[in-house]
Amino acid sequence: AEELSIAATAVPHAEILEFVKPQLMEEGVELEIKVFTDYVQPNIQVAQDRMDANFFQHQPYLDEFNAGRGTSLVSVVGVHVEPFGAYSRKIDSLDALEDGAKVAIPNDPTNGGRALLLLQKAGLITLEDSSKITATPRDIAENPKNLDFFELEAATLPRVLDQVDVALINTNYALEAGLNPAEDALVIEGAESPYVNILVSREDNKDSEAMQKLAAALTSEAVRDFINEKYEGAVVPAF
Amino acid sequence: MEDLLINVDWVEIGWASWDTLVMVGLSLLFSVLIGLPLGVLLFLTGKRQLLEQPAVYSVLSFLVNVLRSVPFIILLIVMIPVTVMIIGTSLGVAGAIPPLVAGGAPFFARLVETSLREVDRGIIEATQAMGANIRQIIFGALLPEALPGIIAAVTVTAITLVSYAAMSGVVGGGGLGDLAIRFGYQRFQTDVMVITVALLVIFVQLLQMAGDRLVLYFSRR
Amino acid sequence: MEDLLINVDWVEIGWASWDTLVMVGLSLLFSVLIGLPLGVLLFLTGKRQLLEQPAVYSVLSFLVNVLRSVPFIILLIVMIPVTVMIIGTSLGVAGAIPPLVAGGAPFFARLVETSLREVDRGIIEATQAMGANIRQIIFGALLPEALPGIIAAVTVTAITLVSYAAMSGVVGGGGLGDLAIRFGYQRFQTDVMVITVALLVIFVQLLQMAGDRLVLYFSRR
Amino acid sequence: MIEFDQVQKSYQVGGRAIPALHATSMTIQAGEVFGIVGHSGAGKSTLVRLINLLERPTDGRILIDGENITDYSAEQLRALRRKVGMIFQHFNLLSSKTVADNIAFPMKLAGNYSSKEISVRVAELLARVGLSDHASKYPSQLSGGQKQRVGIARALACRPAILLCDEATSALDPQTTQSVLQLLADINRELGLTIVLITHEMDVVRRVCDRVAVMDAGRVVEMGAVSDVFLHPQHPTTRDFVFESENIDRNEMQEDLDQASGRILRLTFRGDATYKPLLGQVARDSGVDFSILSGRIDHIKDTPYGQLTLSLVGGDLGVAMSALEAADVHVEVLR
Amino acid sequence: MIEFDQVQKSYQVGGRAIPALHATSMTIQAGEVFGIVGHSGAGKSTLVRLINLLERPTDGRILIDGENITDYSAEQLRALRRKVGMIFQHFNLLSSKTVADNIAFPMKLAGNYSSKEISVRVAELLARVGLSDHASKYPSQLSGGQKQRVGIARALACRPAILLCDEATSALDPQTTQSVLQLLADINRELGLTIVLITHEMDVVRRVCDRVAVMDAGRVVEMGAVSDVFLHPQHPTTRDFVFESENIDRNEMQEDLDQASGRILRLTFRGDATYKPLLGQVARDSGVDFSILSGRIDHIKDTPYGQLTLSLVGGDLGVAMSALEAADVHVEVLR
Ligand SMILES: Nc1ncnc2c1ncn2[C@@H]1O[C@H](COP(=O)(O)OP(=O)(O)OP(=O)(O)O)[C@@H](O)[C@H]1O
Ligand SMILES: Nc1ncnc2c1ncn2[C@@H]1O[C@H](COP(=O)(O)OP(=O)(O)OP(=O)(O)O)[C@@H](O)[C@H]1O
Ligand code: MET
Ligand SMILES: [Mg+2]
Ligand SMILES: [Mg+2]
Repeated sequence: AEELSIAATAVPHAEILEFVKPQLMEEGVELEIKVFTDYVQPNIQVAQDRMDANFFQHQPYLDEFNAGRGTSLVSVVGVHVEPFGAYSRKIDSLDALEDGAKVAIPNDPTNGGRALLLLQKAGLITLEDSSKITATPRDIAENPKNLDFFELEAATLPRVLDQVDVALINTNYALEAGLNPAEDALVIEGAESPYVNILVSREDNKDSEAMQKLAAALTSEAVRDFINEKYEGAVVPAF
Repeated sequence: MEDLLINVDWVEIGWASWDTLVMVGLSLLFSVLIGLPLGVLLFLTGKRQLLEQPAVYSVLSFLVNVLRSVPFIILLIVMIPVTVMIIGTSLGVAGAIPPLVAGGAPFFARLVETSLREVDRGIIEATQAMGANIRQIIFGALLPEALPGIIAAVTVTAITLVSYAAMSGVVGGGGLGDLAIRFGYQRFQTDVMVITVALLVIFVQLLQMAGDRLVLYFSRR
Repeated sequence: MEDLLINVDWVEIGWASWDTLVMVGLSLLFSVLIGLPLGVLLFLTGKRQLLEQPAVYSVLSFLVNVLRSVPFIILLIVMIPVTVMIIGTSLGVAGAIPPLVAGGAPFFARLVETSLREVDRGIIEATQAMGANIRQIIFGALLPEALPGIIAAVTVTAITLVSYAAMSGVVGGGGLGDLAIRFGYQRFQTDVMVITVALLVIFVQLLQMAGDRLVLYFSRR
Repeated sequence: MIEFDQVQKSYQVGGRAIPALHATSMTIQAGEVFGIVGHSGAGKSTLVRLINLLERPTDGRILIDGENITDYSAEQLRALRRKVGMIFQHFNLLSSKTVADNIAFPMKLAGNYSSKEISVRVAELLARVGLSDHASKYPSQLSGGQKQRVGIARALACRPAILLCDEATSALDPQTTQSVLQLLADINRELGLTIVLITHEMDVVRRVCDRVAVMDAGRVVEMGAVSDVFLHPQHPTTRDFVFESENIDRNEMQEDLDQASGRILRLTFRGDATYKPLLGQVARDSGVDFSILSGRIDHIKDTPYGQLTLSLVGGDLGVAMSALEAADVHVEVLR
Repeated sequence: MIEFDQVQKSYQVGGRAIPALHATSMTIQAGEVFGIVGHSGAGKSTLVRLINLLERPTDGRILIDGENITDYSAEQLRALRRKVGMIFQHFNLLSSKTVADNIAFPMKLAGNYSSKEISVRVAELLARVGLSDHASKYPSQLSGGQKQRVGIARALACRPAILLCDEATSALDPQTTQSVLQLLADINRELGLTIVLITHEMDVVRRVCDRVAVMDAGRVVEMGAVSDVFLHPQHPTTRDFVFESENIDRNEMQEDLDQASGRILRLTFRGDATYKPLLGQVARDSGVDFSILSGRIDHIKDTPYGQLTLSLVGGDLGVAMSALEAADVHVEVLR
């Protein structure tokens, strides 16, 4: 069988890949899944031809990466969205935020910007560059409520929810921490989100037979059911 | 030049330097304040030592080992409730200090234990023979005699704390290490990485040189 | 019980334990192999020592400090090209070892330097007076006399490597610490966190006990 | 008063208990200077270190002024130790403290001296041991004898009631030894200090000790007033020590004896007899010719004594011997 | 042959250079036993440690067998040191090695002994210093004198050509000292070993040294054959040493002299004169009555000597004095 090595984050990407692995085996493609905790290495591994593809990021991040690192990785297929939401244990609506309220957002480049964009969309702040996906609190132009921002690692956010007025949390972390996105989120991204997670490869192997088989497998009905069943809304199929 | 350092925001670097200084300084202070007595206790209750107490030693040693076994990131998280209890928040630079101490103190304690073991038994004996009580043996003989070793241990601990502090971003801390990771690495701003790492190197180098000088100054043997 | 440990996959835990063992074992081995000579050199070229060489000392000390100042995560990344050069891959358990050594060796070297400073000058002098060359002074007198301190340093380094190894997930390494972070921390699986941390504690405790026993065995003073 | 009641001490060596002091009972009187001599490894340091419990006896009781110190609580033991000074065989100075601070150390520990008192006392002791110029040096900058003198000054700092000296003058030249011994003797006389003094220099025993114990292989084999033990040694080890101290090399003496002609006598004078013009008179009266083969005329503490080995030729030996004995001279016929 | 050519040594103390040895020139002959005496802190250890360059001279040259060792390369220096044994004042044993391994250590360093040779030699040396039973102990388990003997055995292990002894017998009892000195004397005789020996025990000088240097405050103030220096000391420090070694406490002697009546003479006999039945004869012939106030009859190395302080009363003093001088006795009139 032909081997295909894929770099992935543990959840949900590696789990989805594990799910399609047996089927691909039957089709003559052997998946070798390598789990990373980091968002840079998977791209580098693929760009340097040490691995065939990765599955952990969304298009805006890939664009940013290609620009920043001078690589030319390409998207093969979009698979799912991990919607992003705002949560609180103190208030019921973002309008109830008081002056100087504490707001916790992720500190990694993709999620931090994404959180700020969501807050902008909710009308709480205005960014200098209203589409910059890697914005940080320093890029805020207007902050009428004088929100006090704390940047933390994404997985820590649910754990400090008690200490802040509002926290912007990836749905997967919210779910793991026992929050219910459907009920608890003050605001949440919809399925129209631009942050679709994509299978990424190099230009040269994008169209290879094995890659195409993988792309097809990832967007199959079986995977849709799997995602819906397993992640109950924390991960939303985008095909 | 301007071009080369396009991403570098010097004000931010200034703040980050200050944050590192605060985090390392305060956590070092508390690590020493807690680790020194802990190390002395470990030494004294150890096998063949003055207050040999296998039970107490085992318990202390186990506690130290637990804190040292937990990966620092996990320690950062697990400590959150404790941190909130102690200083009212687990966020930011302040929130990073208790976990840094929880990581630094047991580490320092082990190093102290090791350097106390090097103190000449004859000197301890002579002090005992003068009718010194334990407190006097500790402050009059053990600590002064082990001082160069303890200063070296402070240096090593300080530098270890610098590298721990880099992970403080997990709870919203900050500092140079965090900047290096988040901007230099995650945002591909090589210039930021180079500057922050250079500052860290300078900081560590200064720590080491100060430590070395003090060790030399207090070496009387 | 079954319910309590619902997320725990024992096979995976078994593999992670094995990975931790391999990473810590191999990186400790190389850290000692590189750090010991480095520490000896630092000691010998230091002020008021046998081969006093301010220039050499400064360079070595600076190198050690650079490696010790760089946050371990950055080290993991920066080392990638080197790692690929040395072992052909920067991935997985194997890829984690060179950065672990890069972090462990200078750390160990500092501890070795500190414990060599505790060796009685009279003994070094006596060895010199016998016409020993540097090699003989090192192997015949310095290292045997400092052995308990060096063993304690190996123990401290081993435990530090355990905690460094937890970060190896960045390059797709693994091990218990990584499991604790990925599942325990990022996926909120408290049961996995507890089990992995408990295993880490046991591992560290065993290391410490073995170290303590050896230190005691080799303490002749 | 220090009493040993069947005190035993063994050390663990490779898992086995090796006795360093066999069951020993003896008494050291308050206010006396008690010497301990014995070959290297005989157990002298062990015995002395038991007195302040630096070593705990494996068996038996040690009583000081009637109290069993082996039963003491930690606090009682510290109180005891505060009045027992100790000079160590290996000095055991604190390398991190200057000479002056080393001497001040026990006073600071005692806690009941003002810093004024301490500095006065330290200056006095420094002068006494001749180290005033070295007050601010560290031990590593001192010569061997200087280190030992710091140890001596330190042991005396708190005016102890009992002083344990483990070869306190072994690194000192004769004059410094002399002045240290004078110092000890003075304190002993003035303040009734009890001194237990290990030494291998018989001159030291002769000069300052009231009584002496001779140790051999972990046992006290002879004990008594110094003059008795010196002039009439019973145990072979004691004889060795006394002969050595008379500078008599056994082999050489034998040679000399072999070469010498006539009768060989060993005369022991004590007290006033020592300075009487006896030998000349006897030679005149009995017509005996004598040569002195070896000997010395000296003091034991304050008493003069003499011990001479003579060869006697010609004349009337009987007259000579009875004249000597009449004058209170102890006569031994060696050949 | 070891030559000091204007050798100086200062130590840095608190930034200032304090001289420990002032410019010194002297020669130690190959094959001799050279003693160094002097008060504590006089600079004896400093001087000896210059010979194998454990201390580097601040100024001047040191020549061994005509070669200036201060110019030696590291390799040459090591070669030199391999043939110079050293016994340290503070023993400096390796705490991590057993007694046997400590003694074997210099042989292992030398590298040209088989392990068979080493174990034979170690066993022989252990027996020689009486430590066969302690071969596998560690230094911390030894008594002071036992440690010193290990140091002695270690220094002899490689059969050095020069042996530097810094108070090699200071922790030893007289018999052990005696046997160690015998050992040194034997090796000196048999193998022509040059020995430089610091001691504060004048008996040691008397027994084994050919020549002796007396040091005072960083200078060699007197040097010469032992019998000359001993019997006719010139410098006050030397007198101190010699008197002390005769066990003459100056004050006590003064008292005795004050009490004694008549003339006071100090007689010095050397060689055969020592054993002649002189005193009795003189007493008979001159009618003078004499008492011996102090003194000793002994050997300096192999030569017998005697030194007596007498008080003479009555009779014909002139006759007595000329009789003594005729018999080759050196007479000093003290009063
Ligand atoms: N490392 C040093 N630093 C400063 N001064 C020193 C050092 N070593 C020795 N001295 C001083 O030099 C002088 C001579 O010391 P040295 O050790 O040669 O004396 P010594 O004759 O061997 O005395 P002792 O009989 O007491 O051993 C002493 O006054 C001593 O204090
Ligand atoms: N810690 C120890 N462990 C084992 N054996 C010991 C220990 N200390 C002393 N010994 C042994 O006990 C015996 C008596 O030792 P001690 O030190 O009392 O002798 P000492 O009479 O003081 O001799 P020296 O005159 O040589 O100092 C020696 O044979 C010694 O080897
Ligand atoms: N899985 C992430 C998300 O959708 C993508 C991170 S892009 C590096 O939020
Ligand atoms: Mg002893
Ligand atoms: Mg000396």
